[in-house]
Amino acid sequence: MWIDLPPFILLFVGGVLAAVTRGTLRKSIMLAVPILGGLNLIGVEHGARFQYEVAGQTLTLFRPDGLSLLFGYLFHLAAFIGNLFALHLTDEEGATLQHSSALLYAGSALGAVFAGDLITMFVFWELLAFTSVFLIWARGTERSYRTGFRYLVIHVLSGVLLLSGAIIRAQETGSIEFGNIGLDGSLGAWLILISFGIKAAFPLAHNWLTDSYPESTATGAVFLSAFTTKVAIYGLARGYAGTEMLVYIGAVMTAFPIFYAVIENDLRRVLGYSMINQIGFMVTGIGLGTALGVNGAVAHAFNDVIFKGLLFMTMGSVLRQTGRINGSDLGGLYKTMPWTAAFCIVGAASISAFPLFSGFASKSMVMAAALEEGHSIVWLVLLFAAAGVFHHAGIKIPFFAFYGHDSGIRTTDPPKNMLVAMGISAVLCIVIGTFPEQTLYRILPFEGGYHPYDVTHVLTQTQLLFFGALAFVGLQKFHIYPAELRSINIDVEWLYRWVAPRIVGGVGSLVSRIDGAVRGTAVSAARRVIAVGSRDHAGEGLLARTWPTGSMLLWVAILLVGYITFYLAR
Amino acid sequence: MSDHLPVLLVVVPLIAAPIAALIRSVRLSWLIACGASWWALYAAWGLLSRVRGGEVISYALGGWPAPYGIEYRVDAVNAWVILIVAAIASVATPYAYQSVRREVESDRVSLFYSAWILCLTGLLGISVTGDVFNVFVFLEISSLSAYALISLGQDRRALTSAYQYLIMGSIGATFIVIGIGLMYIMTGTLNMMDLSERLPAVMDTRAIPVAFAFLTVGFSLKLALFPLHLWLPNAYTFAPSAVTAFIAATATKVAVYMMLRFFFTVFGAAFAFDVMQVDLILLPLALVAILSTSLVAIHQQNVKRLLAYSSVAQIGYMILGVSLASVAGLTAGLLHLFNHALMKGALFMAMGCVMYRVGSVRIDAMAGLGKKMPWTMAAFVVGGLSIIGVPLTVGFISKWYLVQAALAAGLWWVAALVMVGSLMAVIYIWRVVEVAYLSPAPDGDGVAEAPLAMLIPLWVLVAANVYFGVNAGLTTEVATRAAEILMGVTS
Amino acid sequence: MSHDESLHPDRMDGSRPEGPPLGPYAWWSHPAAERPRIWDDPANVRKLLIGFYIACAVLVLLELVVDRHEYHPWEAIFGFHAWYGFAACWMLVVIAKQMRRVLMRSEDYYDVD
Amino acid sequence: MNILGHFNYWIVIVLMMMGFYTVISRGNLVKKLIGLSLFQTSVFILYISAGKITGGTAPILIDDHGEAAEAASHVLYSNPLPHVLILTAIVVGIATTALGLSLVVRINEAYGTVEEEVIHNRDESL
Repeated sequence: MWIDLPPFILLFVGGVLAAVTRGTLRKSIMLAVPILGGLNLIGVEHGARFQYEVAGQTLTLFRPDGLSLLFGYLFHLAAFIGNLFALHLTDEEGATLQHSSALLYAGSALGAVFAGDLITMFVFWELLAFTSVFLIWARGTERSYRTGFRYLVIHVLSGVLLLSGAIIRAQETGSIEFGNIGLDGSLGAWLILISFGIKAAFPLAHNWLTDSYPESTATGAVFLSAFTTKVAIYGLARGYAGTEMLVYIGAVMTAFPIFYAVIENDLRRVLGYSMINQIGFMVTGIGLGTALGVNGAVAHAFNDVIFKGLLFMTMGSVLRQTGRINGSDLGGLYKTMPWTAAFCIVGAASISAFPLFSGFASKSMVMAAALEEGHSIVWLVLLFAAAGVFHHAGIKIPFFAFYGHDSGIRTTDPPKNMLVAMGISAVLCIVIGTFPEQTLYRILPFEGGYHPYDVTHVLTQTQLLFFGALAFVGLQKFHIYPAELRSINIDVEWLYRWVAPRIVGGVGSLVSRIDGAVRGTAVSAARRVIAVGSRDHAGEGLLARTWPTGSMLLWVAILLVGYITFYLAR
Repeated sequence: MSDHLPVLLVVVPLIAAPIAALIRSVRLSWLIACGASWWALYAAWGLLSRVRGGEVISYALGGWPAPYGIEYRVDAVNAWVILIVAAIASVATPYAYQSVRREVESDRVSLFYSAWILCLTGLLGISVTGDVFNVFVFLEISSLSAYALISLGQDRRALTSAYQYLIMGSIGATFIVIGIGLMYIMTGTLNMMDLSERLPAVMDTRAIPVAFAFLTVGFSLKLALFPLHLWLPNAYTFAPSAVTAFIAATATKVAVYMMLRFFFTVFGAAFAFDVMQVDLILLPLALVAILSTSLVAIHQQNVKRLLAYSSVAQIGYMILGVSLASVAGLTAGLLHLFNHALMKGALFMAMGCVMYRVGSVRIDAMAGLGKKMPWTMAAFVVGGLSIIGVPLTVGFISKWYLVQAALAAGLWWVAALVMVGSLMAVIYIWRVVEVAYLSPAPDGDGVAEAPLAMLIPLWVLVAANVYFGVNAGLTTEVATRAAEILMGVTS
Repeated sequence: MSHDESLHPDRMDGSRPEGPPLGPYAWWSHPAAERPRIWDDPANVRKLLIGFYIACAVLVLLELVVDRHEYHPWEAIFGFHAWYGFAACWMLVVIAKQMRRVLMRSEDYYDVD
Repeated sequence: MNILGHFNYWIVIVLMMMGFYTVISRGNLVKKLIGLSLFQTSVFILYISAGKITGGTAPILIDDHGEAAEAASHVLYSNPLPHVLILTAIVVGIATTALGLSLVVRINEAYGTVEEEVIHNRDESL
């Protein structure tokens, strides 16, 4: 460590500089900032510092320890790869906006994981939403604009819940420090958990993810997939490790999205659903709360950023090169995008947890932890989900985009910087997958070794995956596999995008009708009362004339009488 | 001289006002106004630094000792309010120069500054005096000059709103005089401290609750507490921009101070809250104010009007803090008094800049202003974040203390409603931001950034919004001390 | 749901869209045409699949020779992971396909009021 | 303590209500101001009547050449303070009325009418 400084500062400075520079200078800044920031974190001393007293509470800007440092390294790495992938953007694609907000977004994520208290966390929590929404809006379509707005509303809501929870906890415990919270039945703990849950795409709160990521720019989705949900995972790991409810929530999260993923047409939305599935593994690991479980969860978060980023990069490349992303429009791209296809397969193998690929080294930790704790049903669900994820992310994505039926689209591999970014990720997937003990396991927060490569693990996992693939082949042969259709599938968002507007519309018109009726009655009643009191002016339409000023003074009179009555009655 | 600060605080602007009217030179009368407001700021700071430690300054006007003569009495509570008024005035007066040149006919400008200084005098006078009838006199000085200032707006509706404000304001002031008269009849004194000693003996009569009722309604009218706020939106909308910024940031705050002074010092918290249980009325009205006027604000097309309704909602926050009748609640209310002055001042000043360049403050006129007037709209965004209560702005500090106070009182649903109010603020601020930053600008209208003379005062307030949002030490310390004095708690 | 027939989703067997037959070297003389790629030839696909089936069989049979730990009683069942993986995926697809009946809407579902 | 014993308060209340009602009910802006003046005047009477002390003389110091101090202590004066206060309030009232009337003049110039209803219909103000 050269300079002891909260890491977000460098990224924020970089974000501002990216906004005012251009050309080579900006590109150098974008690549140099994550590298310098990441190197600066190496060998950093643990312990809270940069503490400030505000309004009787201590704000802690920088608290490096095992858990936060892992995410610190990860976010620098993700920012570097993402920036490299987005380096080619031109002004027509909103380069300045995207470059700048990506760095600010990464900085917010770093600020959140190194925050030592809930209020600082909240500030960065909201900044995460406000900096990242531009990566959606930069797409420039009407649809992306509205999606971005929904995204913003949901994340601001999550922030408000976090703040409310923090305030209530400050009230209860007198401190806003962010340590292990746990569900002790207090309202504050619940609010904070719900807030984290929204950001972590818990079931029923997951729809913002599958709604917004597919509408972001080709490069933006890479950043989006890296930071927001992982900050939530960090928060859960810090605050709610060992909360049993999370085991079951996680299990549900691994299972239900894969059904949606099978029938989804937009391939980036498929990745969104598979992302929820992967987060499910992490949430389960955190819920188990053992050293192995939490280690597995954060290790999986680390790997997920890389391989999910890689998959989003390959799909982003497809989108950029062909302008399409629906499975029904694509196919046969391996002929003209061979490198992208190869990287996609590496990413698919990693997410499917093939031995020698990164997912294997971390997903098996969570599953082993579930077994150790005796959660048989959960283990079976996870196993089901592990097979399912291979089915939709491991096979469906590469197959429908790059193989399958030839769509007739002829294009080329994307620009060099995009290929290099994908290449780095692919190499990382393989290196971490092959040598987990020399790489990833060294930075895990808790002690306790784990050896993924024994014969049993390798054999059973390979069996699971191969027979999952066999099912795919069989389903294709017998034409059972659902065709890719130009369609969407309704999800929870249906409630707020379809039902709610109609209910609000209905209630609104009902309210306005009732309101109109009540008001009409009240006005005519008042008219009659006043007309009686001023018989000599009745012909002049007294009320209509004086209503505006008169109504104010009537209020004065009413209140005066009300107060006097009230006070004299004391 | 520092011994005479309490009276000089008022006398200097009082003398400056006719001079400004007589000079008939735009620049000179403006300079006099600047001088008067800066003097007030200097004096306010002098007073505050003396009373911060807990000292109470008592100044006998004309050498007649209290309770026979008029007493000016300064403690942390009114030193705080005086500082708010003077600080806003000393930022708003420099700002007014360009804005007024554009919006007010030039032969009226020196009279405008005369009324401006008088309004300042009145507000300072209300805050500094320890004599209840003197409060009324200064109240009328500030109100009458405010009516005149509002009527100088460009739109002819400025005249009708000023007229309406005049009727409502005079009724409110007369109610206050009736309340004061009844108290005087019962006790024979007008000095606040004297009254607070003599009132308990006559508390059981019927006259005192009636006086209390008249005062409550009068103050509610003056501070625009729902549902007596109806005069405010029009007055703020059609007044010249500088006047809106000045009055919105100060007049209602001073009215809140009046209410606090009467409730807590004159009647005493025990009488007002335990016997009269005024909190039973104030709390629901404050909550309705927050929610209903925020809802109205969401639907406004004119941004000044939108901000005016938002002001009514913000007054609701202050009264909410007061109605909790605890040191924590009062601290929150007093903090918001200061903080709201900063944020509303900044927002209305930003709108004044828009008015200066665009000539309209309707939402549809804001299209593309984020690019054309970047500094102005950035200021609006920061002010808006403050209204919402985003951390690192003063708005957050107020909300934090308010929610804490509500939770401490066990009213968690009140805390939740405060949050709902914040969410509604997000919506109405967003409507403006959305149009300014996301709608394309109409072509070729050549709108440029506002002149520096307006931007600098605006950004001074914006900077204050952030500075006091990060470093809330001074504000919370003084507000807590003031709340302790009002509640009669000695620390 | 009208769209270009050449993009019909049901044709997922790797066959080329309809068009005039092209010789193996047409891509050389005829720039608009192109060199046939490896999976354009159904024979190659068949070889891949056969290799895949053999691999599956080997994986199950390996259980007979490899000493496998059992962390969970069900793992004692012969080829547990194999059939579980197969059944899971088959079920997944069948159920998901039925879900379409309830969930599927046209692409502009949310865009129209 | 009979009802007539408080007749001054009854006058105050009646005057006050008349003024208040005029402000509420009259649409003519000038008449509204007249109502407002009436309303304020009632308050003046409230104050002044409170200053009267039964049997009291005008509050002018009686000087009996040398025995002043002793004599003065036996003379019952009415309370002069309300008069002083009300002198101020009258000034305030005049200022209010004058400002209000000048506003009405300008409203008349701008709208061509002083009827509230007409103005209200013209641009939804008032």
